[in-house]
Amino acid sequence: MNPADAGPETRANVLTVTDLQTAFPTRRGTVRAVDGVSFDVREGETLGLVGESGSGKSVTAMSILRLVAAPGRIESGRIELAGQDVLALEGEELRRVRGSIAGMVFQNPMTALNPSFTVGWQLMEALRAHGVRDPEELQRRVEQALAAVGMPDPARQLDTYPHQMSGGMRQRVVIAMGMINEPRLLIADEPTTALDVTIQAQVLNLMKRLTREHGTALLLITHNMGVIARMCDRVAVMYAGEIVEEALVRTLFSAPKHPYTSGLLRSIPRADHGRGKVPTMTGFPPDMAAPPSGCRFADRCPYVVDACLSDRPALVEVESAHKTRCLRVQELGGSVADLTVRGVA
Amino acid sequence: MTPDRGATPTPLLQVNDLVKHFPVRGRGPAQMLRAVDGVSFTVNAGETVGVVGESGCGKSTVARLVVGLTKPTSGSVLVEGGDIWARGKEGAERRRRMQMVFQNPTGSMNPRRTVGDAVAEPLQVLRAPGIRAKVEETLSLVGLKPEMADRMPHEMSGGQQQRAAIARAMISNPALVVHDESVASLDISLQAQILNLLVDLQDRLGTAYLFISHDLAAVQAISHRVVVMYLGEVVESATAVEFAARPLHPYSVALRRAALLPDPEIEQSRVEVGLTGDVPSPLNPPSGCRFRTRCPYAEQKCADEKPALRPAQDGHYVACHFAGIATATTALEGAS
Amino acid sequence: MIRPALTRLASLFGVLLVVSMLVFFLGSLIPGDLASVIVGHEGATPEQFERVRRELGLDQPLIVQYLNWLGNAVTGDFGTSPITAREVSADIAQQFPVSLELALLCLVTSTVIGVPVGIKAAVSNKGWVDAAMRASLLVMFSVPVFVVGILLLLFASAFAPDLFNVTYVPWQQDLVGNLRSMALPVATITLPFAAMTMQMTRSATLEVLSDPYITTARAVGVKRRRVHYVHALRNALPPVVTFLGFQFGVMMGGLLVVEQIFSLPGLGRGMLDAINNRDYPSVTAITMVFAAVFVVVNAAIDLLYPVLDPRQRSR
Amino acid sequence: STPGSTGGAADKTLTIAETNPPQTFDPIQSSQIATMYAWQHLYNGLARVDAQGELQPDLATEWKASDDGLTYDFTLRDGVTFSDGSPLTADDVVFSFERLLTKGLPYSQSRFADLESVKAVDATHVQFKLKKPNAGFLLNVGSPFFIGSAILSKKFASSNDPKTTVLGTGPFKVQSYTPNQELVLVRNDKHWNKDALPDYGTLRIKYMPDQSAQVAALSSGQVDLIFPSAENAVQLEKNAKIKVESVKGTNTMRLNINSGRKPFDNPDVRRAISLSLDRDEIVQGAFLGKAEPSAQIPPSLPGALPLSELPHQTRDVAKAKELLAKAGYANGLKITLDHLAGYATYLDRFAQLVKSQLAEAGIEVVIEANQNSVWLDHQNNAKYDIMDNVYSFNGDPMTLLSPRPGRQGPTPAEVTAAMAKATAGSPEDYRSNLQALMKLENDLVFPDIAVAAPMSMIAFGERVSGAEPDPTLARQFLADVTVK
Amino acid sequence: MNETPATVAAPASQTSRRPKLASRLLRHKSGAASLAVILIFGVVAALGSLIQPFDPIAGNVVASFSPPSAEHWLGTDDLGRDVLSRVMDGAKIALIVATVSVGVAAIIGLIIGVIAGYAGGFLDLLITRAQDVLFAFPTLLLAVIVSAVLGPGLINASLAIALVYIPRFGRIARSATLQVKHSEFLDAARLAGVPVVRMLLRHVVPNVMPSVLVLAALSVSTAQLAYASLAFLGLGVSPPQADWGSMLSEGRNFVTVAPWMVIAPAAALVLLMVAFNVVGDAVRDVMDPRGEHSKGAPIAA
Ligand SMILES: Nc1ncnc2c1ncn2[C@@H]1O[C@H](COP(=O)(O)OP(=O)(O)OP(=O)(O)O)[C@@H](O)[C@H]1O
Ligand SMILES: Nc1ncnc2c1ncn2[C@@H]1O[C@H](COP(=O)(O)OP(=O)(O)OP(=O)(O)O)[C@@H](O)[C@H]1O
Ligand SMILES: [Mg+2]
Ligand SMILES: [Mg+2]
Repeated sequence: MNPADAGPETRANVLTVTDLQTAFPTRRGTVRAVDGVSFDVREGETLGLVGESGSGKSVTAMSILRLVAAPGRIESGRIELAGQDVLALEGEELRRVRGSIAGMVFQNPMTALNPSFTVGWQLMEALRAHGVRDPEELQRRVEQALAAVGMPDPARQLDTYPHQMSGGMRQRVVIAMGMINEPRLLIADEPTTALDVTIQAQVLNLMKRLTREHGTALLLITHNMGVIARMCDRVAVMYAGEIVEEALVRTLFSAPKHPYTSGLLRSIPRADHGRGKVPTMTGFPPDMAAPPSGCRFADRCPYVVDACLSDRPALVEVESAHKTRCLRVQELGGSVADLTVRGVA
Repeated sequence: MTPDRGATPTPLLQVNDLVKHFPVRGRGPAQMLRAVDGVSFTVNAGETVGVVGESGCGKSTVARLVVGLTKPTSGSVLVEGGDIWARGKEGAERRRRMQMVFQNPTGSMNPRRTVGDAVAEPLQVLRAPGIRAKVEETLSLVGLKPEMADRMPHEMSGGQQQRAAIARAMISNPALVVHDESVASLDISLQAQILNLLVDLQDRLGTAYLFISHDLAAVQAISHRVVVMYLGEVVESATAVEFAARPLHPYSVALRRAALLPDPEIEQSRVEVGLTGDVPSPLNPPSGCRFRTRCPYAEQKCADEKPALRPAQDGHYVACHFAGIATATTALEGAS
Repeated sequence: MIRPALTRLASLFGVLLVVSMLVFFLGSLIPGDLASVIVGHEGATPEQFERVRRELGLDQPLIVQYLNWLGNAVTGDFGTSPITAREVSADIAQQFPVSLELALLCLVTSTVIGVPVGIKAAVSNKGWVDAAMRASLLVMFSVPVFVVGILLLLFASAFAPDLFNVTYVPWQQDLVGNLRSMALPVATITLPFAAMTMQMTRSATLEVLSDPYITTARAVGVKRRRVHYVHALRNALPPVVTFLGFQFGVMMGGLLVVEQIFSLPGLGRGMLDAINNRDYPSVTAITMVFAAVFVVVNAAIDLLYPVLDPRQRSR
Repeated sequence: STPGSTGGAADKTLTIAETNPPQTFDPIQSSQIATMYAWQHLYNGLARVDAQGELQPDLATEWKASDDGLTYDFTLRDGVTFSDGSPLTADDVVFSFERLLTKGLPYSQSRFADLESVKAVDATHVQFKLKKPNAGFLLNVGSPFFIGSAILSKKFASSNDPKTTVLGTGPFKVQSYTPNQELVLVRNDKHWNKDALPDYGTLRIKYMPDQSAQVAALSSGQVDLIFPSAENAVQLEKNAKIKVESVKGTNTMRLNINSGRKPFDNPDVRRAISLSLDRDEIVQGAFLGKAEPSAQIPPSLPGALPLSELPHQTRDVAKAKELLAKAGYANGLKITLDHLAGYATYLDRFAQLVKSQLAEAGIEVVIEANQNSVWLDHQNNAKYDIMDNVYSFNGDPMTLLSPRPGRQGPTPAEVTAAMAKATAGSPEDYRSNLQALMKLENDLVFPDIAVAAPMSMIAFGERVSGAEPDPTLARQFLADVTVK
Repeated sequence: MNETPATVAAPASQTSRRPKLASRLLRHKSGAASLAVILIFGVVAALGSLIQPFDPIAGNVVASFSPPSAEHWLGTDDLGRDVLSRVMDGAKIALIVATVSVGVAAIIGLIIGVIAGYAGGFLDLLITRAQDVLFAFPTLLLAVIVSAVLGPGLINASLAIALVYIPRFGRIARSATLQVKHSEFLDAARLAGVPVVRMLLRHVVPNVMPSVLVLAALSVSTAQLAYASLAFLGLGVSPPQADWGSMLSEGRNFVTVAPWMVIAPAAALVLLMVAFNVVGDAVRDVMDPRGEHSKGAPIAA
């Protein structure tokens, strides 16, 4: 039976992240880029991760495969990937997890590929890392993977170097590399940013097929709300190193409970906005080296009260499958979506 | 072609039949990669022209040609009627009036110099006074804290780098800024902020933009006119309003159709649409209409005869033998 | 395709030609006189001097001497040494293989040691083993070769007299004997050269290690070693290879001290003798050999560049 | 040595190390002593001067000078053959000397400057004619280094280049030569004197430019015998397995003075320099004690005079200062020492000692270290103040006393006269005439200041016995060495 | 409803400007320590005879080869001179050789290498070939010729070494330049209208410096040895003043009799050379944009 057919509740968790903290020591002090993040992704499910630029989405993604570069460190928390405690894995065990249990697609296709090797070699390398040796099989699977991401003339591309490709083509190669070992979890960090919409559609379809047919779990990081809308089952919203809201995708779009989420959704450009008239939030996220002690969104929040400045809200489940991190969530009622936001007429 | 010639006698930027071929050496004999193959358009002062198109269709190459980072194989780029490759000071002066925000923010910052230095660079060259203050002001404009000036590029997230790059391009009040996917890596709230900012600056300073993006929504949120490219050629050119209402080229329609809406209700029930077929290689583009290999409406004529870019309506140009055969409405019907 | 190769070839010969002119005209600036060397350190009348100079052709204008030399050189005739009366080319034919073998062996051993240690030093920010390895290589590097060489000789003669051979044995004659005669010289210079290679590799590797594609490789589960030795090294190679190339050049020309200490009849010693005796035909010819080696190695590196860095291929 | 009639076992090899390889095998084409070491194994002369300065028969069994001292008749030894078996004839001798007179280097020719002609009287008799009498003529014929006096085969040398190929009458013949590397000699079993043949079959000479490497080679047993420097001798003396033998040597270390330059044209300045030198300290410092103070004719040679009898050979700084003041240099003097760099470590130390010793007399010395070719150039063109130099003994002691015209100032008339007297005088008076010349030169401090005579040393391992170094540093003794 | 962020007030600044290279270097532990070592040698060289216990060139042959003692801390040499004083005296030569030869070569090499790499075309060809000629010349011969032309002496010998070393720096600088030549940040600077000279100084040179620095640090050592061999040929300082290389080549003849004659100068040489190399590495590290924690892999933004 196809795992995707099972109800969401009965599906097993592929990834469980509990209270993850990742920090970077810097001259200015320790930057807690990820500060107590918990979420899970189930088989065949797509979890979207959205949020402010710099809110820690990429670092979260990197932490899952323990790819955070020194001096960055995972300070605490627990990452369980297909039943394995990732933070307890050592050397070879960890390596085997990478790519085969969880694949990764990086944000920046221009630099994510090695300029000295052909695309074909690099894709084969990903297979070789997990024991595929037969040259014919390598060739076949790489061509398959490239074809799957809509690469024109896959056989020819094998001998192409990354610099000879356009950004979109490179991005597809990167995606192919993340998926080539048929991982149970695919972490995609803005996989379609460099693609035009027609290719984006192909890539998204491909990923969707993966989750449906192979039960691959997908952690999708993107800024594109359209992509979220199309792809995700659930969405987690990050702000300043924390998850501030987590809900089923429809709920999130129709009834966001956190003021940040609501502000974010309203910033989506729409035809009726007119040139240069997109509503936006004021202000900027806090300095992560010295985050405020209270709610981190407090200084930008239209609903801020004194308590917000001193008490740090917890992520609470306000409705079934809907968590939010706001002190005033009960008080503000069901949704903040229609409320007037400070500064926006 | 110069759609707006009547409005302004000399447009700010005039691109005439621009061609850029790259020789590529692979196995076998050397081949020519036709990255840009006869592109013409104009940008008026204070105007935003959006460029959309397939990835790899030559948008970035056009951008580099426009700002004078790459020399064209043939064709010309004129600023206020003067060639940017004119000899001596003249050409240099013309090139200086244009700035660019690169597609890849990480690569466009010197890893060994602070962000502030990078942003200040265009001013330092002009030896303008009060550079530091201006840098901090510009950084705040794009939503970066002034202290960020002292950071190294690698200490910032992709979005932060992108904003710094925008600040650098804007700081010397250029006449034209080419944005190559300049908001792609920003979250939407920032994107909106930046887009608003760009419009605001344009209103105040009269800066013109060549805005390259995959994001149709963003393009429409900022552009006056839109140019659609496919495989090194312009296939459609229209005002933004017109383009939003009635894209005429089948490829433009496909683009519109593939654009995702921020609405799970619609999107999750959307049948899988999008173009089929492979993107042809610019090394060996198809005969006739280059889009025909993926066009659902292609006929024999499309293979035999190359459609010229011709006016369909006032200010709306399209290169298709059967312009208007596909419409956005049919596309949307298909989507729902 | 053919044109660049031809211009390349032409410029190589250009370099050789300029070198030959320089050595001829600058060489004459060195104080000291071949005639004096031949005459020796006891009385000679001016007439006798003149005779010697005339016999050597030293009385002709330099330009004539040069053109004569050039005319002969293009036919492969580099003349005979006025000191030994031996054919210069025969001497070089004897010396060249010695220097070449020494340089090749050293290049191989120092690379085999230097590159891995350099990578190791670049990838691990802790670990006293690496620190100790680096430190000891640096220390070895700073002790002059003639001290290390002599200490090795003394130790070997006291404790392992069978492990080395004090005189050179050509490998065609006796491979084992040859290796025994090369063991100590190679050991002496391997470490200092390895130290240089290590430093260059470390620096080049550090430059690429922070590139995102390294993360990509790790993310798909490529083994750590393979990431370092294949993915990173490959990108760090261009500067390292350039460096090794000129290292090789330096070795061909600069192993004089080692050749002296270990009595290896190589080019370095030939050059020293030739300079000391103002044996101009030999000086010129050996210089041309160095220059040719250099030029060839250089061309090889240039050809290697596009192989190493695909980005340099299509431009 | 006790070789049988056919010599000892032919399969035995003696391996020695030399520092410098020979430049050429042609015995009239080099002035380099290291080159002559190679000749010594391969050639013979008509006669040979022994360690006592006495002339001994070699290829000639007897000789006779005419009364006017202008004609010398030599009788060749019977049964002498070259190493290829061809017999030695008077023609070969004539050929050899005529070749010297036409093709020899000035260095070799000048030894026979007075030789007018050579002719073969018959197959075994040769007659030399001189332009004027020369009491040193026979001694030059007997040069142990064969400077111009080696006998070549006419037939061979006319059709081969003796610079690179050899045919001689010596105890060895060349088997192979690899330049800069190794000279392999084998016993010449056709040699006329079986007693002079070694008891081993092969002599392998390795050219090892580094002295320390020679020590290592010797201690590891890869080389049987070396000629150690003083510092190596000091080190090797501590090694129980190595024997170091030394004898007083005939080489002399000197300072040449360019009397053609001011202020060295003034004998008082020259005297002051000589008086400032502390020869004992130099022996200790430069030679680590392995030398002795010496005048031009070293104490090891007959005819040497005790230094106490010679003027200006004993240090007297006060007197030196006085002489300087007299010459007008009361406030001191600054001179340059043209130092021959890279020749020997003792010479390097010597230069530094000269500097510090002269400083005490108020003479500031700047050491200019020069390579051989530059140093020679300065010397040949008299472009120096003072220079260090080493002289070797070549049979005729006159060479140790001769001024070198063109390389220094004019020769004082009294010196010229004393030289003429010695040359023209009878061979019997030669020695005492030379002594007078030496006294005169020491008084004038001209043409040079002799300082010390280093010892001749050898060091050998356990395989070697019966090795005794030659005072002249000649290598012929190697044929007498026994190898285990 | 138009709300641009133009009015954001800057929050109180809590970061100073990026600290200068020097101060970052001083915070680099091993870098600072090595800098101190070099400094000490510098002081010893500068004070010269003021702090040398004995006259480095005058000795007493009677007292030769005395082992280290309370009087002669590092013993005496073959001519009875105080080894410690001689080692101290040699520091000056070592430092001059290091700074003059490597300094001149690195600066000239950097300049011509960067120009060649950046300019490309004919200029590149010309510079590269000229360097090739220099490079193709045997080191020894070149140095001998230069010293012969300039005359012997410390500075001239150092300049001769500098000439020999120029091409290596030139090559390294050129190849590093080629690597950054096509980067987008140069494009960005070009767009900003940065004049060529400034572009080279601000953008290219800083990215070329790391390799040049490492090579420079290494060359400091080889320059010492090169100088020793020139000194051996009589082209260096006039004896009996001695550089460490010459002391070593003298001392090695006595290594079994008076090992201190080798150990003392060797230790000084090693100490100084290692210090130079560690400082070179440290400068490289602190110049690394990835900051103090330079080593290791990337951050993905
Ligand atoms: N090596 C580092 N040193 C210091 N700070 C770092 C480092 N890496 C990341 N950070 C900080 O951590 C925070 C999170 O960065 P991250 O890359 O995860 O953001 P993001 O959510 O992916 O943003 P974007 O959408 O722009 O990609 C940022 O504030 C960034 O400045
Ligand atoms: N320097 C170059 N050498 C060879 N080919 C090149 C070069 N630069 C670009 N190309 C090729 O030219 C074509 C157009 O590239 P360009 O980067 O302009 O595309 P793009 O429209 O910007 O794509 P994307 O949206 O993916 O960034 C591509 O096929 C690309 O591979
Ligand atoms: Mg990110
Ligand atoms: Mg692009």
